[in-house]
Amino acid sequence: MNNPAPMPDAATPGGFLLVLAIILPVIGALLALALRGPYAERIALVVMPAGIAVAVIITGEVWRTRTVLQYFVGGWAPPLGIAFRADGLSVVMMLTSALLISGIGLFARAQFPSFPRREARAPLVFWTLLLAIWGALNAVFIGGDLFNLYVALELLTFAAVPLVSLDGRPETIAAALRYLLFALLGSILYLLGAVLLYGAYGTLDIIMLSGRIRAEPVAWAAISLMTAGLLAKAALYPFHLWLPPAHAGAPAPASAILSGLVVKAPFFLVVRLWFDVMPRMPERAAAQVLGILGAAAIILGSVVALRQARLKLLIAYSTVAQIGYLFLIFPLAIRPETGHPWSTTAWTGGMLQAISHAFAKAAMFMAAGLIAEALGHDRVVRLAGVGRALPITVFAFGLGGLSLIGLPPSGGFIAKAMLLTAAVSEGQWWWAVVVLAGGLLAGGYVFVVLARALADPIEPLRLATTVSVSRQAVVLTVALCAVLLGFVPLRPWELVEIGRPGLAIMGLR
Amino acid sequence: MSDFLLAAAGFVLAMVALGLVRILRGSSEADRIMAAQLLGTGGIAALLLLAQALDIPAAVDVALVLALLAAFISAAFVKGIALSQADEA
Amino acid sequence: MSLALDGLTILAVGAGAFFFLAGTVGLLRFPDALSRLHALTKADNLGLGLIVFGLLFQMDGLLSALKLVGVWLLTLLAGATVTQLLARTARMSGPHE
Amino acid sequence: MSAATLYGLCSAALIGLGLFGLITHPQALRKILAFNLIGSGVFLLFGVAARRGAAAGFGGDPVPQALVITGLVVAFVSTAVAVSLLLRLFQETGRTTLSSDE
Amino acid sequence: MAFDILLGTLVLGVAIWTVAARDTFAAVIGFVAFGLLVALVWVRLAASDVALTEAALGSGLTGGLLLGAGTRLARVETIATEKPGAILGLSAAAVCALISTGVALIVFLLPEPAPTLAPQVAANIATTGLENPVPAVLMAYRAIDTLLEVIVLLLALLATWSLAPDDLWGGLPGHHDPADLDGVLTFVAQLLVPVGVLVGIHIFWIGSVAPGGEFQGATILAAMWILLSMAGLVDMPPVNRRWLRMVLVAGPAVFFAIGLAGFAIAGGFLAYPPSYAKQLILTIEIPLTLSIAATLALLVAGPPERQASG
Repeated sequence: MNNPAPMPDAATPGGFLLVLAIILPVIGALLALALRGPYAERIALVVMPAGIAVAVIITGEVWRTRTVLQYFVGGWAPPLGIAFRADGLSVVMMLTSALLISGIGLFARAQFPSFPRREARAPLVFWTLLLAIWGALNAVFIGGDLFNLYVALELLTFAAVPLVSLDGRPETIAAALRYLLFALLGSILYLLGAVLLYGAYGTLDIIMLSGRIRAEPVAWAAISLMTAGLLAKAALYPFHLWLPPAHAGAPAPASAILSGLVVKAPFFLVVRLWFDVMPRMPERAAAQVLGILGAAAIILGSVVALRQARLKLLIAYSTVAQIGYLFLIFPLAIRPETGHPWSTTAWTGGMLQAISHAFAKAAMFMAAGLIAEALGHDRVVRLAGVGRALPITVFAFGLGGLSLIGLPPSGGFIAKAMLLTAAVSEGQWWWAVVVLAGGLLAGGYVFVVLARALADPIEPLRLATTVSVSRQAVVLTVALCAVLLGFVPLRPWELVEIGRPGLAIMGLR
Repeated sequence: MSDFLLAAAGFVLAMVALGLVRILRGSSEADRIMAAQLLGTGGIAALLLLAQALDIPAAVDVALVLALLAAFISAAFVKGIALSQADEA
Repeated sequence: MSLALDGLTILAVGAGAFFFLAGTVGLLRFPDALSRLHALTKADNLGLGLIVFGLLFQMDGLLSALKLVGVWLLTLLAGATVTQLLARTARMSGPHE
Repeated sequence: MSAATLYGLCSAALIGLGLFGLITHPQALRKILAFNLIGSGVFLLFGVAARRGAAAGFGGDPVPQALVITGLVVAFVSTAVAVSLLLRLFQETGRTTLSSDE
Repeated sequence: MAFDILLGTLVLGVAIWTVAARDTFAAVIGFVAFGLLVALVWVRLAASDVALTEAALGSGLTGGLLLGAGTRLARVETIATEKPGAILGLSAAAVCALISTGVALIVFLLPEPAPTLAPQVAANIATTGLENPVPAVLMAYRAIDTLLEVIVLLLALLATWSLAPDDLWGGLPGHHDPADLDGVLTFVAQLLVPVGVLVGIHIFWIGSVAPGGEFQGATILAAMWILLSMAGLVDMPPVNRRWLRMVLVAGPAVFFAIGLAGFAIAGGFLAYPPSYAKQLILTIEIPLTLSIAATLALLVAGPPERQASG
């Protein structure tokens, strides 16, 4: 990737597609609210294929032209107006979201059915917010303006928080309130950083900022504050306390979205800040701090997950650990002397970890939801016999587990292998130790669950309800996506590099 | 003239600040509400004086909105007290 | 002409400011809630009223003058609402403290 | 020192003060109040940036001023949702703090 | 300058009171006072549009909301709950002092002359047909922010409603007491609401030429609706009424429609042809104001708590 792709100065021909990616789900959510009850689910089912199509076309366009897709909203160019930009990173995340949200939507149909002629609370809220989350995620992935991204983050927060307390139990309301307070603190710190950048450089546009920003106290303070805020939203250790009760308390499809996708959005913005807003600034020391927090999250999250008595809490703590891996890319990919962090194996490995964890974790939460539905509880010690009763579900859970542990064939395996390779070749062996230890611990907690589930029950298992095969099949399909990612080549992808060298070029102008 | 009005605005605000000491020494609930009331009136007076002194006509609109919402807040307050008394009864 | 108007403004605004002073002193000095309430109502109504009256001489349009008076009336209403409530609660709980 | 700088210092203090309240108060309503103080501090910084950028006949740069209006609406919305969550929690459990669950 | 020092000190004093007050109710009172003073600061910073928003929303509606919650929680909150440990308190104080100092230093380090977009706003304002620059930013240059923000408002309302028990879905929000026709509240409401509606419309209407606009106007209208409901003169509607949903969605729907029409008439999403940009913006703003007002009022009213009768 030596021929740098130039950043377009104006809107690109296919740019309007980016507008569609945001407004299609948002208009769907509005319609669901306006038309009321019975239509919410149907609207979601219509938006899903359309949304996938838009994501695929955008990906194709970015791949074909090998440049960033760009759109200026209202025809106003930055700094006065707001730009949407889709680079390789954006399209990977958009595609993942489109597929995963559709999968989760299909799974959720049985749990949140629409009744004819009457509006019920949970289905309306779930379907409307599912679409809203989709729109918000796309807005985060293609936002080119720091304040517009703040609005997108708030959109995401208010779409995500109600899902936590959807079934109305008091402990989930407490979890939702705590989640909201953390998210709000995160947003306000992010906004504080943004205003400092505007005060110093007079623009909020990411590309323009990357050209104007200098290594000086204002920039450092702003980036640190914004990063801290985003870490609180991404639940990176030590800001992880809100996550387990929130993700474990939500209904299974909601947990799948929250753990699989929603926490990836703030991570994505940290990447934007560190690699796009200040492409030439990142310093080893600061990157090491993020790496250490990530490592702490991996070890701590996994150890606590091992000790959980409830399946959903176990999976939620595993999310805390898996988020940790994402932050290893900062010390491993940042190479101030050679530049181009996006051509490293660590960069591709980190991105692959983000998307394969999304599929794997969503599958595991949905599997846990089915198990809890069938058994009427989700206590790990009383899982015996469930492997025989729900073989497809338990198999899907196991496949998801492969990705978490990092065993082949799975996206998690390739991702962790790339992180390992990077750690060794960069001479930062300590991260390799963390990756391996995290894999062993993950093996431990996945094994505990599978061993219980596959054991023979002492007394015959009595299922509370039967679970349809089609729902199990959806879970299996999602888990298989994580497995399929294990067949990608073990080297840096060109797709996730598109648009990056262009940024560096713009920065030098 | 502007200087005089600005000085008057500052004086009113200073008086309000002294009234705040009442809040800070805080004895009863009623005292605090009275002090907030004084602060509200003083703030609005200062705003009106400021509008004229600095020739910002929009500040009169701000004062108008503040006065309107002050009345709204006091109504909300009356309602809140009534509700909590109903709770206790 | 404008000098005379300025003079009236200064006089009225000055008097208004004095009432704020009086209200604050009352709030600080009077021993019981009811008499403090009395002092405060005076400051509210008269202080702001005089300031509004003084500023009226500086207005050049009917609308802006009406707005000023409107601000005063609204503040009176807010004050009266709270005062009425406080007087009731103060009487109920008696002159304590 | 200009008036804008003075209010800039004021907002810096508000941010720290609010942050302190948010961390140390166990009661959720006090946390919500503290969050609003931080918010005001951050918004005032936008106002300071706007005031410093006064040009072209405007008393301040209109862009950050417009951003504050958006921010104020979001802050209100956040407060409203947090308060309804809190009131619901209170109705269900009689609790007003978040410190001792689990 | 002396005035600014006085005002700044007052703002800080009230803020300290809000954080340090022992009981919650006192803290809420402090916060209401704080909002009022901040509105004054905005006037001093030559940001009258923001001052109006702060007066209406930041201090007014937020104050009313918190006061309502404060009185409901006051009885339990006065009982001192567990205090944070000394170590937590001290380390929190240290971290916060550090952040405050850092931000304060940055304020001094900001470049001189400050970067600004004011000249660009001024150069392009003619094509929006507006004279007041702040609404030009909100409705034209950064219209997508405003559009997404209105969606945030609706999601927040849905979040609040989602807290209702299942069997009360379709019920009515909040309390309702029949009007006490001799009571203070009825008196205040009858006197205030006509004035308030006029002021709200005025503030909205002058937005294109002078400080004001849809958010400020809508907040005042919302407050008046809440006042009528508090006085028992009108009741909030059940949350699943078709007309209510239409009112809520109308503003963003028109916004989207005109935004999409921009593809055909002005070459892009949310682009307006300069010759009738002002009319288009006004066409968006009128339903938007009503939708925002309804959303804000219902947000304050809270989740459904009563069964709809009949």
